[in-house]
Amino acid sequence: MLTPLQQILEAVLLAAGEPLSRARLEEIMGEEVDATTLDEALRGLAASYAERGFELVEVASGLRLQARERFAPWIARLSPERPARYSRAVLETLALIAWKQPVTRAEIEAVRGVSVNPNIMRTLQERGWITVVGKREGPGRPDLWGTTRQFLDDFNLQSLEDLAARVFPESAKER
Amino acid sequence: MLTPLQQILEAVLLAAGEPLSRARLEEIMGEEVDATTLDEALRGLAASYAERGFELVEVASGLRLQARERFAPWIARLSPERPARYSRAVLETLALIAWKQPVTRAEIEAVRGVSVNPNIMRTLQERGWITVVGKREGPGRPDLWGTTRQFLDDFNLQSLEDLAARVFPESAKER
Amino acid sequence: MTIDAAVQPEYVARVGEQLLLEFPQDLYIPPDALAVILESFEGPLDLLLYLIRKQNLDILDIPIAEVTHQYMGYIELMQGMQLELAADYLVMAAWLAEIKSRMLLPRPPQTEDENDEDPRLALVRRLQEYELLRQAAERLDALPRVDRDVFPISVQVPVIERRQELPKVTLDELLEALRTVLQRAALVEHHHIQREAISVRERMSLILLRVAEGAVRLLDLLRPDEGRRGVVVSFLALLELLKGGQIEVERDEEGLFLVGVKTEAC
Repeated sequence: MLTPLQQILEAVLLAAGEPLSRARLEEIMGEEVDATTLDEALRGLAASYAERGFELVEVASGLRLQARERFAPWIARLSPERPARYSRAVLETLALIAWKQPVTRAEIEAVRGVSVNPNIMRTLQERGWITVVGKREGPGRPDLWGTTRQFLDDFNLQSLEDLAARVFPESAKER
Repeated sequence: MLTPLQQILEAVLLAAGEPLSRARLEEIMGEEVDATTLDEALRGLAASYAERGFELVEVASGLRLQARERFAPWIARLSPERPARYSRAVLETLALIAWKQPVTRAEIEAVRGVSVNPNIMRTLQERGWITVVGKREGPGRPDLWGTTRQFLDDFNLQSLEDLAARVFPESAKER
Repeated sequence: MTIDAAVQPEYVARVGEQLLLEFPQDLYIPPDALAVILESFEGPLDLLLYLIRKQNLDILDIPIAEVTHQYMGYIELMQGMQLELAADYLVMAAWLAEIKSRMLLPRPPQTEDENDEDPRLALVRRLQEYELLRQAAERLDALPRVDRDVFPISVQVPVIERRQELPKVTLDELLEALRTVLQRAALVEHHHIQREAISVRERMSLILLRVAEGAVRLLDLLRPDEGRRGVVVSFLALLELLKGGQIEVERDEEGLFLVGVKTEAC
């Protein structure tokens, strides 16, 4: 059975429809709710979803309620358009930016051994997964690319360390 | 405890974010689920929300999950234009204007012992609680400030005498 | 961009209805399949890795002559088909040829010298790094992804007034502020006097507001319907304002008292 605080948290998280940070939740709950209380309430809330169709996850931007992965086939029937599949070129470029960021396009090309189609960069940028984070000093001052928080959120990741551990565990040790 | 069918229904309804008709739900669930089964599952699902932050309701276009109305105050704080709180300086300035009106800013500053930020006056004026009622004779002819009828209304006061009675309740009994 | 070898690993290419399960050993490839096959490689490193893996060769000890031979076979085929070959494939071909020729040179006895390392080493490093990248891309694609595997959920929100909400202040908060500020100013003495004074002060503001719009007859300001107390309060307020020089009183043509805003002394 949920406490009143947990019910409020649930309603707020569901109404938000986007990740909410702990700080934001504390702010919304008001002064009586401190970090420890919030933490405990969230843990209980997460546990209460064990038998339900959704779950509480923590991603880079905060806490989010999401439908469980195993129900994706039914949820997919809700919308006629199928989710985008990305080519190897797109995925490799994205993985490389995530891995070596901040990185220039030339550096991406050096690792992949092929030139990077500008469409790939545009696709990733429009998706909100990569962004220009600066410029490399030197001739031409090329753009430096990095991944966004949205990228972490969309791939169910909490942080870049989390990403490293799951996606390039071999190289994580070197860094 | 939810049945697998109920978990799927829950996930689908939550992911849809809009009302889904029974016909639509039947379609999504596939052939094994007929109207009676669906109906029963939905009833059980609705009951399972008794202690939760949201509920299952049936509206004209179908079934939808919505946050319980009693949590609206917290949900309202999600919106970015969520009101801030007025600072002490704002409240004290307002109280002083009510007490000493018609009063100039310099006079308020004399009592509070600190300078009054023009933003404070603007905030209170925009809120409709204070207004310029005249000008003080003398050098610079500074504005004289007073409280408005709106101020009385917003604080549920009949007159400022009410305010005095509330500040000094002992003296109110004597009358 | 449509062929996703990571997701469809079971065949190399599709030619019409026929699936090519592996590359023909003799390197003969049906002409219309070649373009498809080439597209399924993400460049020369990918092709090279494929050739090495295909034959269970050790990436750390690549038989450079053989691999070069096979690689060139593909390149020649593609050139023969007049496919527009990405320059990257030719650059790799040149590099392989260079490594091969350096391998043929007798190695000097002093091998510790950095410049005399195995000519294949740079290639091995790039292949290894690319291999890591390939795996990373696959793992990334396998992560549960929003809108493909997991779906952020939301519920309808009860009707909330979305108009610009202003900070709420309770009367208690205001009273608290008033007490604090009065205490600080040591103005709390003489409660009664203060209580009377606040009514007068309130009335002062109201009178100022009224006369600001134009002169008002005194009798209109002292309204009997407010009761004796109201009239007294108004009168005291008028006296206060006169004393402070905020208003002035004149007689009009009919000899009635007219209250107006004090005009600037010229």
